[in-house]
Amino acid sequence: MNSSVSIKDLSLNFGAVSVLKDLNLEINDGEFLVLLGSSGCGKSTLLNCIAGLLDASDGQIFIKGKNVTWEEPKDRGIGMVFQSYALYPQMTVEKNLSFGLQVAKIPQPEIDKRVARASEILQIQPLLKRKPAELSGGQRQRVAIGRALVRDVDVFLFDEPLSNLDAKLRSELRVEIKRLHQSLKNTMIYVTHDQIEALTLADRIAIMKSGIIQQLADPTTIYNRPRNLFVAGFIGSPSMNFLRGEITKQGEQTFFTANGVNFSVADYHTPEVLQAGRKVILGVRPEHVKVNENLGAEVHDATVDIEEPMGADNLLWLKHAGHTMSVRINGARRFNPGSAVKLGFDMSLASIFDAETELRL
Amino acid sequence: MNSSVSIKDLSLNFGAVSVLKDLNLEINDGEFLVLLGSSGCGKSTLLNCIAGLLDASDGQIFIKGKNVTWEEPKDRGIGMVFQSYALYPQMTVEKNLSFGLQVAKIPQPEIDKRVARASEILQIQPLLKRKPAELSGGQRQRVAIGRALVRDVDVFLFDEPLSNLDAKLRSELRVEIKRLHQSLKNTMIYVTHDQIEALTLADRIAIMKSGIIQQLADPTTIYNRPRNLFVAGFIGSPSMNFLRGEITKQGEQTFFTANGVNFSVADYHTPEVLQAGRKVILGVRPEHVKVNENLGAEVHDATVDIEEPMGADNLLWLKHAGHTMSVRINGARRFNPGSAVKLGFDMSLASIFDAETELRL
Amino acid sequence: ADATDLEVTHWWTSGGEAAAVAELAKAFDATGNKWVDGAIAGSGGTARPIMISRITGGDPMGATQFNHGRQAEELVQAGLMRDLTDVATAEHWKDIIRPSSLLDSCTIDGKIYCAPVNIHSWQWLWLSNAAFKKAGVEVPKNWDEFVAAAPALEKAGIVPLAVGGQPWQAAGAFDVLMVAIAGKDTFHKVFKDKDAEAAAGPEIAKVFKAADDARKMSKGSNVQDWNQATNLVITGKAGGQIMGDWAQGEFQLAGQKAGSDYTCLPGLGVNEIISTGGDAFYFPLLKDEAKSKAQDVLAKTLLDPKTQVAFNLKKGSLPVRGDVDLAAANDCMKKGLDILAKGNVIEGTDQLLSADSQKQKEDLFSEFFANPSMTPEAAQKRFAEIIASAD
Amino acid sequence: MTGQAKAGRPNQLLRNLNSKIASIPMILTALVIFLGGTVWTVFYSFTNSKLLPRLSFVGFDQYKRLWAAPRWIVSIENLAVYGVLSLIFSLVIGFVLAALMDQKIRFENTFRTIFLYPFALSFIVTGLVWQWVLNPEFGIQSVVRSLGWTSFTFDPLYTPSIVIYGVLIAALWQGTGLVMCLMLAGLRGIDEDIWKASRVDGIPMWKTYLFIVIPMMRPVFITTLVIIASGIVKVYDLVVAQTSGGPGISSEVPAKYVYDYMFQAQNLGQGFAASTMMLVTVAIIIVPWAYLEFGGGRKRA
Amino acid sequence: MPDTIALKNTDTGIVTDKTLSGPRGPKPKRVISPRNIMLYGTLFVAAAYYLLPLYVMIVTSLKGMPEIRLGNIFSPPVEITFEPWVKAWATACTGLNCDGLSRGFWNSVRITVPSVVGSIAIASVNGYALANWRFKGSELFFSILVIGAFIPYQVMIYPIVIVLRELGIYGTLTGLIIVHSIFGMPILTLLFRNYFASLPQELFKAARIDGAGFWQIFLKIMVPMSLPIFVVAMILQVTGIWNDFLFGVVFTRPEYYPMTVQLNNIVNSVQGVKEYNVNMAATILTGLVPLVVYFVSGRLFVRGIAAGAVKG
Ligand SMILES: Nc1ncnc2c1ncn2[C@@H]1O[C@H](COP(=O)(O)OP(=O)(O)OP(=O)(O)O)[C@@H](O)[C@H]1O
Ligand SMILES: Nc1ncnc2c1ncn2[C@@H]1O[C@H](COP(=O)(O)OP(=O)(O)OP(=O)(O)O)[C@@H](O)[C@H]1O
Ligand SMILES: [Mg+2]
Ligand SMILES: [Mg+2]
Repeated sequence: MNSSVSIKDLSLNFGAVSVLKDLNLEINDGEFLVLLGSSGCGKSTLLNCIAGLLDASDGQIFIKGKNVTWEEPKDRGIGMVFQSYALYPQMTVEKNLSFGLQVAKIPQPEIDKRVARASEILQIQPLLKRKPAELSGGQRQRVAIGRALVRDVDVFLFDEPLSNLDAKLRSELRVEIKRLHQSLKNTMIYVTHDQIEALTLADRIAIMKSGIIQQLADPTTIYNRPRNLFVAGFIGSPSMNFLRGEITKQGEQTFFTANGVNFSVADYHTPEVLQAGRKVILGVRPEHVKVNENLGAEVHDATVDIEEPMGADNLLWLKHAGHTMSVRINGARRFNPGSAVKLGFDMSLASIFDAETELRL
Repeated sequence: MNSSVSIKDLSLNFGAVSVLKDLNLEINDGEFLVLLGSSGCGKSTLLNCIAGLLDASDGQIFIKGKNVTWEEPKDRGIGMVFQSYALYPQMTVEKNLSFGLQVAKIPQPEIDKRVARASEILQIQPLLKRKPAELSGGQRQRVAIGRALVRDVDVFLFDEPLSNLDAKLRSELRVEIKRLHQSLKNTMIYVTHDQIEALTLADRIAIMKSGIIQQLADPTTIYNRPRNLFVAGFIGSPSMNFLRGEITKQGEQTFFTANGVNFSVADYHTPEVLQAGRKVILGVRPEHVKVNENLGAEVHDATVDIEEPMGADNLLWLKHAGHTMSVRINGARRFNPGSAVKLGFDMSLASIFDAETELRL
Repeated sequence: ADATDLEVTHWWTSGGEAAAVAELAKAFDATGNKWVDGAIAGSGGTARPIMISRITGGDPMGATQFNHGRQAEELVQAGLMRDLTDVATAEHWKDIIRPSSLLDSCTIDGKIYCAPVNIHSWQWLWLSNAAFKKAGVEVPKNWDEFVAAAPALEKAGIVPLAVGGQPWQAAGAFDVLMVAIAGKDTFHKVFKDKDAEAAAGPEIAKVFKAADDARKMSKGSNVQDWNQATNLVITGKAGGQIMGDWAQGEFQLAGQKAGSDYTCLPGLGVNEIISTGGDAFYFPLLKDEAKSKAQDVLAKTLLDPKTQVAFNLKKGSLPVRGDVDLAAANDCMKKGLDILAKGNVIEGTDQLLSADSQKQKEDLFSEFFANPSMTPEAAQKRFAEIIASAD
Repeated sequence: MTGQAKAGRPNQLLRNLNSKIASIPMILTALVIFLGGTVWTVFYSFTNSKLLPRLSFVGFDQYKRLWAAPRWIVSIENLAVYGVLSLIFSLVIGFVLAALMDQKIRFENTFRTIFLYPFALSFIVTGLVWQWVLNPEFGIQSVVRSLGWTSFTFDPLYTPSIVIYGVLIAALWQGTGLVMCLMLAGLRGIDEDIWKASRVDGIPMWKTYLFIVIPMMRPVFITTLVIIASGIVKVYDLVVAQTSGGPGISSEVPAKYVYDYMFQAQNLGQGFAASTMMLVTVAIIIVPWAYLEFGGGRKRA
Repeated sequence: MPDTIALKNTDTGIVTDKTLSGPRGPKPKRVISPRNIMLYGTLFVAAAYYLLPLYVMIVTSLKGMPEIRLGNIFSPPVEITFEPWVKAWATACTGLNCDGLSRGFWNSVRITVPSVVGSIAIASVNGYALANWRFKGSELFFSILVIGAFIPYQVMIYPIVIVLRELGIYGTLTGLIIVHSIFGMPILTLLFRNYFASLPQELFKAARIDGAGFWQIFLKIMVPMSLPIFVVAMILQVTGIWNDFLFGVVFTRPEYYPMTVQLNNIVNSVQGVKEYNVNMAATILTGLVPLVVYFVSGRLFVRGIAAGAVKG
């Protein structure tokens, strides 16, 4: 696959504040790339640089092989969808869709064709004569996507398009965007801080922190093999459980020891890197902790601190050897706070990080 | 248990608009009651009536057995926490906590004691000298809770206290509120439109729609035995799958038939109410649909439309007999869009609603 | 000739003044041109800045009123004003204008830049006969008698001396007192030679004493404009007013007769000397040929004997030419003409002092008249300072 | 690679060209009129220009004379008294009215219009009207006297020591409506929840205003302050129309001094010196403020 | 449809048999409570203070001169006469011109309309450029401009006379319009800048991606969204320019003198006694246009102020 958007050594400063630092990123043709990171990490800034709405301080941006670093936004072959929809409030939906095309002096029949196509894809034909104020949030966002659609561009940029919608609508539109990508096969760059969106939509996820990409990989890898402690903690809800301890050897067996409790790490996917004496952090996802059932060889004692039933799932907060540990179990299984339970860990799915570099071992 | 807050025939109109209609509600001492409903259904209005911030148009409100319908908010023995925190921005955290007490002319040693206790419980001692602008969202909300705490009241009212926080903080503070309730054992009334919050926090949930309580029950009941179609659709994410059809009898067996496909309803928990010919709606939660595994007796064919991996879970959108159906499976099990699968339904956990009254049968 | 519109700006807007201007306009229109009236109300203080801005801003009017004296000096020096020497020579202004100091004020570097239209004298005390009758005292014949009669007037609820709030009224009244009490020579020493020592001297101290009396007598005037003050005299609410001869127009307009209804005392009845300030018209330099010609016509018209008579009768001032017949003039005007003929004249302070010094003087006297706690001595000290730095 | 990018970098002057072109009127106004005019004024304040500006320098003579002139001192004192009082009263009255209007009252529109309409009138009109109302012969004083209280005296415009308060009454009449509007807008911008929180806490209304709401309205107060302050420095028409600076010189203000000396006294140099002093005053007030608002603000944000 | 009656019985728990005694429904509110007396009392007193001068003006303008001289200014007219109004409008004299305010009215219209349009056009574009298209130095020029708002007009007259003279437009209507635009610029630019900055930035970004340029975004996107602030600007400028006296008299020639100059002339041309009734009528007539503008669009004014001035 050839690259559709390619960013080379991009830096951006606001005055003395450096927001993006020597950032490199290659996005393949037709790929759905999600930029994920907490608030203020520079996601929007990066997207705005790609769109040409911010001038890079240094570095280059190529779209479809063309250096567009100094091009105007309209000449970059991009369409953009914003969190606040950014529909022109005084124009009808139809006018919103066609405004950019009219500015570009595209002949009217062509405009009509494109508007018709976009509104069909997004099923907004009945809304064409309305103004944005007369639309619901979901409809507005659909129109906003339509406005990017009619531009007939190679690359779509989304800046948290679903953040302003309520949970229900969000999950509905998420599916629609996914479907849209499957049918259009355009390159899409999608900014969010919602990990569910990232995991469900992305071909690849770029996790950012303070303007630096921490890991760039497909969702499964990110979830199961986080490159460092930050990524591991950022992805997954509730967060991965972290235990600080060290590697010990007792005879042949290697253990992870924390607060005097030993955990066998024989099942860890790369046990060979675990030298004794190394200070490490063990990370276990809540769904990889077993309670009372399928416990495996090693069993630990714990008490239930809090129970959070969430319908399909049930979340337990357990007290175990001085830690609090979250565990996700089936929603049908219920425990009372204070009851004693047995724990088992699925060490083959756990992650172990160096305590110093915080990189995964 | 005696009732802590009791609302009788409460009505409230804004001019000609009737927001609450003859509402009755008994809240037990020490209970955590969540008011859940979509935006604009009257949750905040109800809470404000209880707090005395709005004058009821009709009806009565009792708190701790005392008729407080005409009392001032401060005399009702309530504390309230707001979505926007509503901290006094020019005062330090300490001052925010103590201002109300000072105005009430409570002696300084007592004030100090209460502030110390509240800030210990909420772990905001290090923040006492800061101003709200210097706090993060989560810290602000903690201070807001503290302000209710120092009032030493019987009933806490929360109006979407976590809506302004990001997902991660939200789940953290949720646990803290739960813990707070477990240790204080006060009566708490909590407004939200986030069902996860409702399910995890509540002793009982009151689901509201247009000013009317649709169902008042504990979370498990609400989730598994929704009283009507609205409640069923409102709770659960993704939503319950609904199939519109009718009850048919073929010989001895009773079926639910939709689009010409028969589903056996022998396992339904009250099969006796299902008379043939009745128009009904079948509701099945995504996690109660089985794919390829544990299928049970009845097997249907379907194709995968979209896959949404969410880490721990994997969400499939299947096309099946003209419907789209969402299914939740383990995150480790992956399917490619377009692949054919086999479906089974766990009818014992399904809900069937009358198509006309929309009530559960 | 072709009719040319000529815009003339002035600040003559009170009743008598407006009637007088109408005469000028009528005369000018009779020459086939058209007088476009640009009256700006609110005395010279308001109007002059506007006129000057327009001249310096490059959008000059056809002609404009100034008090003759030094107000337009710099405009002339900057080459913005039209040289009228040719008209003046052709019309023999040198021979007919009397007193000659009027034309001297228009002359800068030997060229004539303005056309004087009237002589205004400041040195008049106007008395309401009715007021004195009401107070039961004789109508005074001089300042001292007037001061003596003040308590009686006050007792009858009459303000003895009407002084309006505009600063120039207070300053003018002082100058009048100075001529009357200290005499012509002291007046010249102070204002012409700018002799600060004289200004601080005992002669002037007497004047300040008198001004102090005037101040006390003026308490309760509570009016702003000079003609409102005059009106107080006309209606008998005030005993008298120190004001220039233009006040006469107001009496006339009110239908009052000199002698029977009101009494005028030139030089306050003490020292029958009058000043010869007045108004003059200046003509900004225009590019338009036709307008320049019309300016010449206007200048000529203004000094035309017929115009002079008609205008000055209405205005209550004296004509600038000695060769006109003023049979229609009333008592007071005749008194003025007499004094003029005797040559008991001085120059007006406008001619002697720069506008700047005048303004400082106005500030001083308006404060003095409004603020009873300011002693005459303190005021005299400041007066001397102003004279010392005057130009 | 980087070099190539640099080469492709378009001329910085041409970037944003339309914006620059559109801003030409503003730039010209700022530079030529405000900056140029100011510099020109300061420059000529060191000359003895009379009717026309001319370049004959006299050093600080004009300033010496200015500060020796009783009228200038009175003007400055008046401005200080008028300025401080009108700031305080505008803010207090404006805020109180806005707070009253914010109580969900009936006839809000009517009251607002009543309070605001004087703002539509010019200072000239305001001055005239209040001159009439305050005239002792037929205004308030005479009316009260005719009611039987014959010793009643209320003639601020004819009493030098209090004339500036007479001007103040008129100025407040004209300007507080706008302040009220600004304050009302600010009050409406306060989060509803703050009010609820303070009611739940049992904080009395006036304490809520004093300790919570007013501190929250800082930005509104600053905007209002700028608007009022810029009006105060410029006060001229009102005084001219109402008192002409009288009685005597007791209600003179600096702007009038400038005007009178520049145009009536034909002493531009003196007028320019007075202008310069006014500009310096403005700078002393405004520069620290601008620094706090803009300079410090960046860091805060 | 859910059945409400059924809900009450089954779901909301058993209603305890407490009799519905004690307070019920809305708390009774006394109309004459101390709070209301204070509130409306203060408001009415304030309203009286604000209305008094208007009342005096109207009443006096309807009286004849003799009545004014005798009675006090607050007593209602015994005999209503419209003579003063007619005189103020049509026949009052200034110097030789006896056509009252009528001539000034049309001049005011001729001055106000283009000046308002011009100053708002310039200031709105400036505000837009400052909010959305900043360039190096734009904030500096803006700061100078804002500080300029504090400079007394008198200080600037002379420099402006010189500038206009050099441009050769002194005394023309164009010159006056420019002067009004200059002095309206600081406060209007501030208002517009704040307002445009408060509009969502994303809208502007979306338009740029759509390929709209500086002017297209301004005219097609921004302006249609900005009614409240344009109303505020319009009100401020109409009142400011209509009420202006100084510029109208200094920078124009008499044939363009606005109504305020005529008003000044009428009020200051005292013929014997002051004709208070004519003066009052003239005053009201002069203030009528801005007053009408206020009464018509006062509500938008408050909204616009909230949008443009308060958000800093
Ligand atoms: N115009 C600006 N001037 C100065 N700093 C800015 C500016 N815009 C953004 N920043 C800073 O740059 C950083 C990155 O901002 P950016 O908007 O890209 O974050 P983000 O990742 O999109 O966050 P969010 O999820 O909240 O949208 C932030 O720390 C922000 O404070
Ligand atoms: N002051 C008011 N005047 C008129 N109608 C109002 C007022 N306050 C609320 N409403 C209406 O009452 C209804 C209920 O409002 P309420 O704020 O209680 O909803 P809510 O359930 O809290 O919604 P949300 O989740 O958005 O906070 C809404 O339809 C709203 O429009
Ligand atoms: Mg962002
Ligand atoms: Mg709410």
